[in-house]
Amino acid sequence: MYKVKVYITLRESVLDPQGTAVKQSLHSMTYNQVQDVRIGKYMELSIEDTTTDVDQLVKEMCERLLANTVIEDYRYDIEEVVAL
Amino acid sequence: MYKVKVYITLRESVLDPQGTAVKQSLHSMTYNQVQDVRIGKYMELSIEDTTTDVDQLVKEMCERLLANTVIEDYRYDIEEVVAL
Amino acid sequence: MKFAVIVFPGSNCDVDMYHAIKDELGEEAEYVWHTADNLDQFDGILLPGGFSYGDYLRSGAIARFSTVMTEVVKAANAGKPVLGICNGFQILLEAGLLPGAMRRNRDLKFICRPVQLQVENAETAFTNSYSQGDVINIPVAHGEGNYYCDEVTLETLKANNQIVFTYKGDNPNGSLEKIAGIINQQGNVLGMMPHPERAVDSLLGSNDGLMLFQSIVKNWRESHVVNA
Amino acid sequence: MSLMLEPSPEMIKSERIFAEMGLTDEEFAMVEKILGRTPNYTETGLFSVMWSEHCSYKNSKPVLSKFPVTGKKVLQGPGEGAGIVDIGDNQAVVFKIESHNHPSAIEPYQGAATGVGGIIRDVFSMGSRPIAMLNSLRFGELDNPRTKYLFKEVVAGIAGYGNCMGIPTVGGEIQFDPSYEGNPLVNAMCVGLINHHEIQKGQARGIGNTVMYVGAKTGRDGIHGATFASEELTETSEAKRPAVQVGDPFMEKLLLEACLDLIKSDALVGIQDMGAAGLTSSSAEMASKAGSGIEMNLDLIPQRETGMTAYEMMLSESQERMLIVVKKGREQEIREIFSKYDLEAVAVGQVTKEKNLKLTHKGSIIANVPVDALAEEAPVYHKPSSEPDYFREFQAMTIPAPQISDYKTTLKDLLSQPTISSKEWVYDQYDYMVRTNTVVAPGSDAAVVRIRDTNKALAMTTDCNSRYLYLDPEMGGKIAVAEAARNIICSGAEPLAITDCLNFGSPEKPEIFWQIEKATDGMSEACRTLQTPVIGGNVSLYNETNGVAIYPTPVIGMVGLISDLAHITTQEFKQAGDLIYVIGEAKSEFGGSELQKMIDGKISGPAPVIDLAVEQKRQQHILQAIQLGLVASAHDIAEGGFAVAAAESLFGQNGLGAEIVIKGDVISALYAETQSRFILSIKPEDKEGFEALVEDASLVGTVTHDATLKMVNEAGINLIDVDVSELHAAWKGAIPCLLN
Ligand SMILES: Nc1ncnc2c1ncn2[C@@H]1O[C@H](COP(=O)(O)OP(=O)(O)O)[C@@H](O)[C@H]1O
Ligand SMILES: [Mg+2]
Repeated sequence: MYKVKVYITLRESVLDPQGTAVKQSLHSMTYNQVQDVRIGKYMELSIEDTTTDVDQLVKEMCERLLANTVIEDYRYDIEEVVAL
Repeated sequence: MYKVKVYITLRESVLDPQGTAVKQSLHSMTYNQVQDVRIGKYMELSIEDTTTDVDQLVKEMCERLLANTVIEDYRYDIEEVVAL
Repeated sequence: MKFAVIVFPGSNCDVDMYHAIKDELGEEAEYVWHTADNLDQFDGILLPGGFSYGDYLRSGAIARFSTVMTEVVKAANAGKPVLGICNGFQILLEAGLLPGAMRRNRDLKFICRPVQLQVENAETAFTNSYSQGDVINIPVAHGEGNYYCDEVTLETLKANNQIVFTYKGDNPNGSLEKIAGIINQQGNVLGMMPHPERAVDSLLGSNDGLMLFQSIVKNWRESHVVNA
Repeated sequence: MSLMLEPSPEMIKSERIFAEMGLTDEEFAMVEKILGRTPNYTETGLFSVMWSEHCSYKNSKPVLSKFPVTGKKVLQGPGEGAGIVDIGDNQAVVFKIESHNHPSAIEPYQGAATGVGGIIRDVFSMGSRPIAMLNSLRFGELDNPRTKYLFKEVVAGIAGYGNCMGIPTVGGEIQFDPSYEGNPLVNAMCVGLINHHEIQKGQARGIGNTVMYVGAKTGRDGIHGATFASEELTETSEAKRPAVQVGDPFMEKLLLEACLDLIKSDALVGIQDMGAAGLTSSSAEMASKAGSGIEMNLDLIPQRETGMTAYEMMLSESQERMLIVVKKGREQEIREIFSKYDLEAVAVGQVTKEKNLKLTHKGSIIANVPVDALAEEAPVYHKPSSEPDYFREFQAMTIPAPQISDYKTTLKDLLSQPTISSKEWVYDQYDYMVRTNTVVAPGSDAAVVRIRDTNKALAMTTDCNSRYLYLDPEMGGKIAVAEAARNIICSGAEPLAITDCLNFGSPEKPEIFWQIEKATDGMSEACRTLQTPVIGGNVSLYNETNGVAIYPTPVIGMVGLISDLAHITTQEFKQAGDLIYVIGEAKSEFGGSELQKMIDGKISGPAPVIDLAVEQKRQQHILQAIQLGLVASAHDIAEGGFAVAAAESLFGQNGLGAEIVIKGDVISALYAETQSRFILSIKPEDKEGFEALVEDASLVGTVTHDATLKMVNEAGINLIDVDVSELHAAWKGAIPCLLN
């Protein structure tokens, strides 16, 4: 069994309205130390370990579905876990 | 300067309609190895290092705004970076 | 009776609420900007629908830190009627004035359509012009109306008769136990996803929502008649 | 961050860098002549976007000049952000349609969302409150994952933006056809309401007045979007991805409210949104229209990213921005208006006497070019046109009526064609009732939005059957306008005017240019006959994928006025016992019909013929009958013919049925798409009055209690006998079923 963590972030020059709104809200809550907020997605996938090339598999899933590569970048960690 | 990464996930007991939908799409794309998908948020915050207790600060921001602890769990990593 | 219609940046059902009160109910209403720091002059507080702060992060999450929310909490504690509709309900949840939280709709799509609601508790200050079990026609329009709370909370809601409206027939958004609206234990803060303010004129399809506002006024009159 | 050094004027010329930006050799030579020197990089960029088809209409101007654009009630024709028509009581309606096709093909959610955002800004920049949105969409067949993805995301994008703004999306249309497979169409229309004295113009008047920037900060979004929109989509389009903008409807909502507060201030001189070609077009056009110039210091432009060059700032298409001109010395008042909404209004320049756009950046003058040259003097091309062979072939064909034996199954099949079937899956996602004025929601012919504090309402629709236009662009152009008017009339309104979005292939091809010419000829004639002037529109050319053009698709957006709420009419039958009438006789016309497409898998032959005089007369009669209170329901007969229209008249809350006698040739009577036809229901007591008023009306049946649709021929033989619920299920389930 693999536990995969996928991190999806907006590409650098893409506008992040959510991040901006959260930053402003933090400021109005007087957390003025916060200089920047960017908001993305975090996914946890459990994958059966019958798979031969997990890395390739996850990459493919990211490209095809999980990330919208027109505006998003992605990265991931794969961890092998022993099913209980 | 601190770079903070916040991971927000739905509590285990809470159904995740988005994760379920993504899992179903992956299956229909024949990625049947995927057994579970949970979708959360991933945030990157840049925080000025004038702050005394960053850990406390981030925790407070999570509790008050970034996560809704009725349905969400959060965790975070703090990294100190040297501004360029 | 004088109502405050609270306007957050991004509220957009404020106008509908205002007209429902002024034109259809025939009571006083005033728009109150989110920076207001006093609501003493108002007898009832209305939190309208819309997308406060774009619904960014979570719906209602940012709005609940507005200055005016301190006053809304004060008004609620003072026993004034507080009604949150749609985004207003979400704000009340985020602010902790009502228990639970909202998730995205089960089908992950925004839904806008007339639905049937069942009045589960017709003894509240918001519903006592209806009869227990009445089925009323009120529209919904939301993307996050999938109500959630933990089991303990659900038991409490049930035990105290705090579930005021449920969806009749299809569950449009996957909400727990088809919950459409809940009230606080004191009985003066109601949150609901459907839009009674859009159902006050039969020209637009239904006026089943008007009785909700009439209930509020009736109760207010009754409790103030002594002093009148 | 781009650390790349910009090419020098010499390099721009010698290495033909201008060509990459979209200028031809001749155009570059013109620029040199206008300036009396070789332009630098920024200046070349200014000309390249302003002279793109998207901004300059250089290929379409000659055809647009044919449109009738004036009328007694027209207060503002084409040329400003949106057109304006008087509706009495010192009020006017503002509307415009715009395309966002190419961005939607690349990133459907954001492409559609920012398309909606753009057209909303056009409408509120006139000073009006947006009250409704419509759209017109075209996709390939819903039989592959890519098209399904595009369809779902486009709808979600429209919903995401419009819902957040609190502007109801009340109507639209969708057609599915393989010709749009690689190049979907996303056209959005916005309708606004204004008081006469609040009408604003995008003009930079008054030497010395201050130019202010409001709204979102500028980033490197969509640089060269206008040029991108003026090119065909090819495989390399994917590589141009930086052009993708992300919409921020929350920002736009704040901007909208702030701008509507702003127009009440007499400190405001002019306002224009930053649409295609952003800062460049807004500044150059505002100055040119006023006969002035503008000077801006780009260091002052609010920027989202670091290290932006003048070129990037001027060409950025970041969304949710406006340029305003205010009276000198009154800037503080303006800042206060915006600060209520946490928005910044920043003074970035002033109006000058010299009619130039003069830009400084980091202490030096980075561009200095005549505004008229940018805004007005783009070359105009009269493209060659030639009649394609396919047209002659189609015209020569006679299309026999298809052989059909099972009328009921054919009707059910037609009702489940995605183009005909229920669009509830779509409009369920649109908040079509916010602002509580939507009297007729999506699902009838035209949407109806009441005007508060009056007894009036507006009817609105978008229409275009591009199959007819492909077979015969001139006939199809007439039909598109006529069909829009039919929908308006059927809802009880008098058509006021249209806005149009001309979606075509590449004008460089003579056969395509011929389509554009013929289609606009047909549209112009219909607009004249039906007295619906064109008050604005948009042109989207180069809609091709790998060399193959879409069907010619000039989408018509029409608005009509309902003078009394009592006149509001819907397509649904109202009561058992009412009499059913058909206006107009069916002919054996199947070219481009839904039936032909369904059976043959493609279309061929001549398009149905329309006689505009007949159309006009029938519309007049029906409207009069409605206004006299003689009509219970009205529906035009469109795709799928009479049988489909009759079934649609039964799909409602009323649980009714109908018994109908089919006269003449059965297949034509049931399925032909002969034009200028309607199905109406009338209360028995209104029979005489109605018949006396409406010529060509033929009594064909009655509305019944029993929720079945029965059709018999003149000999009394059963043609169709089916439960309405069975038809309804086929019609309602088609799109959700295809998406699963
Ligand atoms: N993209 C859309 N957005 C909103 N409403 C739509 C859309 N497409 C179709 N509708 C609505 O569905 C109904 C039927 O559309 P259509 O078949 O095009 O009608 P018609 O042929 O009478 O113009 C209309 O009320 C229309 O407004
Ligand atoms: Mg119609």
